[in-house]
Amino acid sequence: MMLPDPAATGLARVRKIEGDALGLRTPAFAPTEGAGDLLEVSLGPHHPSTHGVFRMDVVLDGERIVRLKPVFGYLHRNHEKLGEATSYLGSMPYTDRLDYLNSMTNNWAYALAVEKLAGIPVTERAEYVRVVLAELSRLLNHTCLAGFLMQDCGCSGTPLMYAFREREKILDLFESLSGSRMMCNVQRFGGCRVDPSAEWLAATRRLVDGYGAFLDEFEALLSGNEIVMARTQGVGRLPAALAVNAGITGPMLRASGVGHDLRKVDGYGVYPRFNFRVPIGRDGDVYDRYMVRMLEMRESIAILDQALRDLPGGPILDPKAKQRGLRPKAGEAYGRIEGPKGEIGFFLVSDGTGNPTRYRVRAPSFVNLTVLEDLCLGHTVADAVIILGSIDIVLGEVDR
Amino acid sequence: MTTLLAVLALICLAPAVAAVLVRNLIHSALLFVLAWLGLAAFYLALGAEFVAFAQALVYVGGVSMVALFAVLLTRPGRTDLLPPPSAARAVGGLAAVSLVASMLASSLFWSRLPSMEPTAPIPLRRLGELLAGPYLVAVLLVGLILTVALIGGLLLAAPRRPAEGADA
Amino acid sequence: MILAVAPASPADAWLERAPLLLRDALTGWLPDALRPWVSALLSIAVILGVFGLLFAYMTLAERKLLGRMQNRPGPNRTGPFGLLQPFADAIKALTKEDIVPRAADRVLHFLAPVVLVALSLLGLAVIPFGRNLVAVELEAAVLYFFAAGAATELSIFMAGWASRNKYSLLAAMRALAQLISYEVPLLLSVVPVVVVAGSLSTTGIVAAQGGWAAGIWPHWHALTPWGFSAFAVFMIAALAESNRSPFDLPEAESELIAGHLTEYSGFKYALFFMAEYLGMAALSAMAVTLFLGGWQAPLGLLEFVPSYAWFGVKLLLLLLGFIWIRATFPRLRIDQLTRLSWKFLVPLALVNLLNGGFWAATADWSGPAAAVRWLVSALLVVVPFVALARSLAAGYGPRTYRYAPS
Amino acid sequence: MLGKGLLQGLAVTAKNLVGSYHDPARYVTQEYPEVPPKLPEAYRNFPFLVSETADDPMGTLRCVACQICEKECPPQCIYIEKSKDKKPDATGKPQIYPAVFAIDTAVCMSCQICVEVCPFDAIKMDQEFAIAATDRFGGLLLNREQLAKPNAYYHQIHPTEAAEVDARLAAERRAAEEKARLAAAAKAAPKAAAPASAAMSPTRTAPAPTAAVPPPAPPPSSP
Amino acid sequence: MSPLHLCLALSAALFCTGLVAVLIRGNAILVLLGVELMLNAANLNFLAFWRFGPGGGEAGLVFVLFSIAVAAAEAAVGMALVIAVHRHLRSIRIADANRLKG
Repeated sequence: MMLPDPAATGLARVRKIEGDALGLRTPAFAPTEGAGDLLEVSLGPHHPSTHGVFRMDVVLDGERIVRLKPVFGYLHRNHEKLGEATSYLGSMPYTDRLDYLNSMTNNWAYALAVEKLAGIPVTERAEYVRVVLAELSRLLNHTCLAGFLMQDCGCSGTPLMYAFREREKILDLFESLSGSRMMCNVQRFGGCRVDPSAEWLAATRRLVDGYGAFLDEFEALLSGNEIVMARTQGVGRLPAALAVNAGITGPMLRASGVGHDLRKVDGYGVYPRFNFRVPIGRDGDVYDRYMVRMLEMRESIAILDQALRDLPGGPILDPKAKQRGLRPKAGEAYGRIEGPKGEIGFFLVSDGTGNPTRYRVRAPSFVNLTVLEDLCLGHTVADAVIILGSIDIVLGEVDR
Repeated sequence: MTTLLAVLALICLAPAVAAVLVRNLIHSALLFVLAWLGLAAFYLALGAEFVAFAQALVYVGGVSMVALFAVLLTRPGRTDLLPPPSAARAVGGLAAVSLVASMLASSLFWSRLPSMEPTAPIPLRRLGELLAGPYLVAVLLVGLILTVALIGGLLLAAPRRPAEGADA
Repeated sequence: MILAVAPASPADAWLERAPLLLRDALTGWLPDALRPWVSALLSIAVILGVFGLLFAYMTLAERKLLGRMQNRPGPNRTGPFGLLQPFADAIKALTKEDIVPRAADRVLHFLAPVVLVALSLLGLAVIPFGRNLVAVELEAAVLYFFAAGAATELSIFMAGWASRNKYSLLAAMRALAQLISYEVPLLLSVVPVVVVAGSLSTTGIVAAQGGWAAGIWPHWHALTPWGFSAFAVFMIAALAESNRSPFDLPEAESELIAGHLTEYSGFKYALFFMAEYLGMAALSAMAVTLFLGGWQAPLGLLEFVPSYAWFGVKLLLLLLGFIWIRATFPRLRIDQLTRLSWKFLVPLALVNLLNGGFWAATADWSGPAAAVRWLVSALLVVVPFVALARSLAAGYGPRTYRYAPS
Repeated sequence: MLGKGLLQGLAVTAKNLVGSYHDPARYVTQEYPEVPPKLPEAYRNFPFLVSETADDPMGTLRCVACQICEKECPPQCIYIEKSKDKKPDATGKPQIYPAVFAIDTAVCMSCQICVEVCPFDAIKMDQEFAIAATDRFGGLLLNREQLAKPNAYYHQIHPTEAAEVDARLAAERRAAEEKARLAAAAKAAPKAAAPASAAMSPTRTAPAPTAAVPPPAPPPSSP
Repeated sequence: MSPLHLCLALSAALFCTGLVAVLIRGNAILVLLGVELMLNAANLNFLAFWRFGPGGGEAGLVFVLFSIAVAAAEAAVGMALVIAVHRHLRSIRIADANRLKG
């Protein structure tokens, strides 16, 4: 087990955690015997490194974290209840606002759930376009994450600005396709709302061709930087067993050494037709989480290459596919895809009316956040900030 | 000369007295810093340039930092107010101090110190020659003491490693 | 001050003597008793003016360069190229409401920035900005400089503690730990210079760096192996002492939300800002004096450029280095910060002390022996550097990654 | 190791510093008020109502107050009241028109679902993004006078899409005229060509029975 | 009052102030700082006699330097002791540390 070594952290294990039958959680720590008094600090909700209105209630012994309580819900918007009161089509734009960096994948996961529920087939071209959009979204998300993480590490904005420079290019593509940079609202049941033009595809091709060079430069700036390595290696280790048991998904799970990727496991859409690899980490620390995402972006570029090459013609949306006033027959469906942050899934129960009776989102940010305390205990405040950064949360999705 | 020295003496003495009287530990430590700085200025006025700078460097840059660090480590986040000394302690202490003070004052008052002309300040080079020559052994010994003190301080202040894997 | 009267020497050039001539013109009509006082006041005014302006434009240069390095223009709205931005900032800082938390220690909260600025300025008094341009000539000038700078972190501590804010308190602790750790290598890196130059006075140290080996290689300390190592240690420690990235832990924006500055606003905040830049400038000026030959020109050919201009160029280059580093590196953690000092910089500086001693003892080696001297000195730098860097980086390193079997 | 990574990083920032002076890819700031952004044709912000002419926007609104958008709007920011009377629409057919049509842009989330569901191409997405109001409620609640923009404006901001829409509408109009002409020719005497929509309830509370029946889905717009 | 007298008077006053800190304030840190002040008072005496004494007092100046160095060492060890004692007894009152055995 890769628990932080108590001797190394200067703290002693005091108790096992209630209801932790497998003994996987990081035990709570007691401060060093006779150390100074504990200091309780509230990091957030207004804190530059909590990525939104999130609060970490930490108890410190010096700078070491003895207890950490994540407090969230400041951005709760009733998303799931709204979904039950809104028509199937009407919920689509709301999904944009879950993980607002990745509206493309949110749309897709929701569309997938509804398509499963109502048995709507998806056109071939739309499947490819969905892959293109999802992988662009993955590039966007991982690039931003790396920038934010380095900002949390104390960079004075440089990696963040480079990341945003590239992000802008992807957002420009999204905007010229869907009309909106972030709230794309592009998927429909059975396909996509809009059909990418030849110019758009050429622009995307240019972006994809240039992205490798950007990643090379970005990695030259950071990946080999001794300070980055010192700050991130060995910090916030997530053991594979705990990751699996806590339901962690996405790059965070893969950084812990578990090769689980829904694009391979479920093979949804047309992913089985593409040739790509799934990078996995070994230590599950912040550096691994960062590097796994960097490597994933390289694979995304490969997928985009193939998808743009093989993109078939044909309709983007089946004109017979019903959008408005959709009334799937009673039943339930769970649609999930490998979002940039992990498994994003929508669980829908229909009773035959125009609205779902149950609408539930499996938000990867939220589930991945649950191990925050285990990752942070025994580390310092500075570490907690980058651990949170490496989990990659978007509060819109956590609080819903 | 005497006027300048007298002013500096006041600048030095007033914070020292205040440092002993205030209840706030941090204030007290900072007032001590002020007193030491005043003393450094006093040395400067006496013509002991090198000693004055050494005094400022060591006391302001070193001792005060260590003291403040100790204050923070031992009472972080509190208001750092000290309880007033107990009456018995205060009476006893004051008695002892006034005894010493009166002895010092009387010896000072009745002593027949010749008022000599100030000697010329030593050039820095001469001081270096002294330290590297007749006092070399002493310099090395001081270096040894400092090293030992550093290591000893580290050993004393370093947290003891908790027993490995002590589940309780 | 008496100028050398050797005809056609660079010291005689009109531009070179301009500051002194100006001073004499301004103070010449005064009675002799007053003249030193007025000329002292004049030099204070000049230092305040020049460094005040330097501070103002450093903030602009930093924002501009950071911007350029980040593919954006930086401030460009106030005046041409944003050149009036510092004044706009000053007006804004002056007119902003000054907020003091109710629980704060009002006296210390007020004193901290004032003391900090005052202390940051003190060090500048002994820097020789050009030939014969030093405000105060002291025998123990180097010691004075560090004694004056020793209390800067004390005021950061005062600020952090007096704010009665938990973030600020953490910042205060960090500032103390940082100071205790970095004062040592900073001073240790200066000792070999003092040993080799045989002087504690800044003018003496600059004078010792005059001349050129073989006519082209300046005798600057940074251009010798031991001197380069000392220069590097000094600059790293100077980064830490002036709380600059990557050692800006007390005001860590992403962790402690500006730390000791959390509860400061308006003019007091501007004072802190000013002190940071002045401290940076003072330490850089000291580095120029100790290692980069002070006001000496790099080549004999270039001596027609006045000495203070050379000093300014070197100072600005070092300050640009500060900005460049800030644009590039993330921040260290507090334990890594102290470890870097105690396990890397201090041993390196100690070995370098030996190196400096060796260099001073072998000053008369010439011919092939000089090559041996350089080689030994270089080895005394490279070998400890590699060994210490390796031990410091033990446990860290680039990794290779696997791919999941599909 | 040994500081190589640090030097590499310094090289990258230096490259960008130099590049920002000669390489447009490394100097990406658009100075907004001076350099207005180039909006793609697909760009959408808030909806507006299309009127046929600029002279009489209220008289030539395409909207027939069918209330489909009001019902489908996810955040429910559209408020419509039907007129009691009818006015001839572009084809000359008498139609109900919106007596009140208001959109609360403080609530609108620019999803363009209203545009997708409108069977009459009466509501489209605007591109005006520099919007400001001095009060939070009244100033952001746009009434039909504020919402109405002429078709020419629509052509200006979404040329491709507008051309398609016009072609479609023209085709429909021709078909309608053809039909009317045939009907007129068939039975010239009785003038009973009243549209079925006349039966619709004029009050807002009772939902129109026909509204539940989905009209033919509009063809997907493409950029 | 001659400068020498002034110096000696200041020295005596500082010494007494330090003594007050040591004897009356029960706080270990203040006690240490008080001791430092007393050392300073002694240094001042050395310097006074070097400057205004009967010549040849270079030893006084040198001794002050040593005294400052040793005072620094004393402070470091003293504060380390204070921290160690606090860790053990959760108190930095001198009166609480009255046992030889932990």
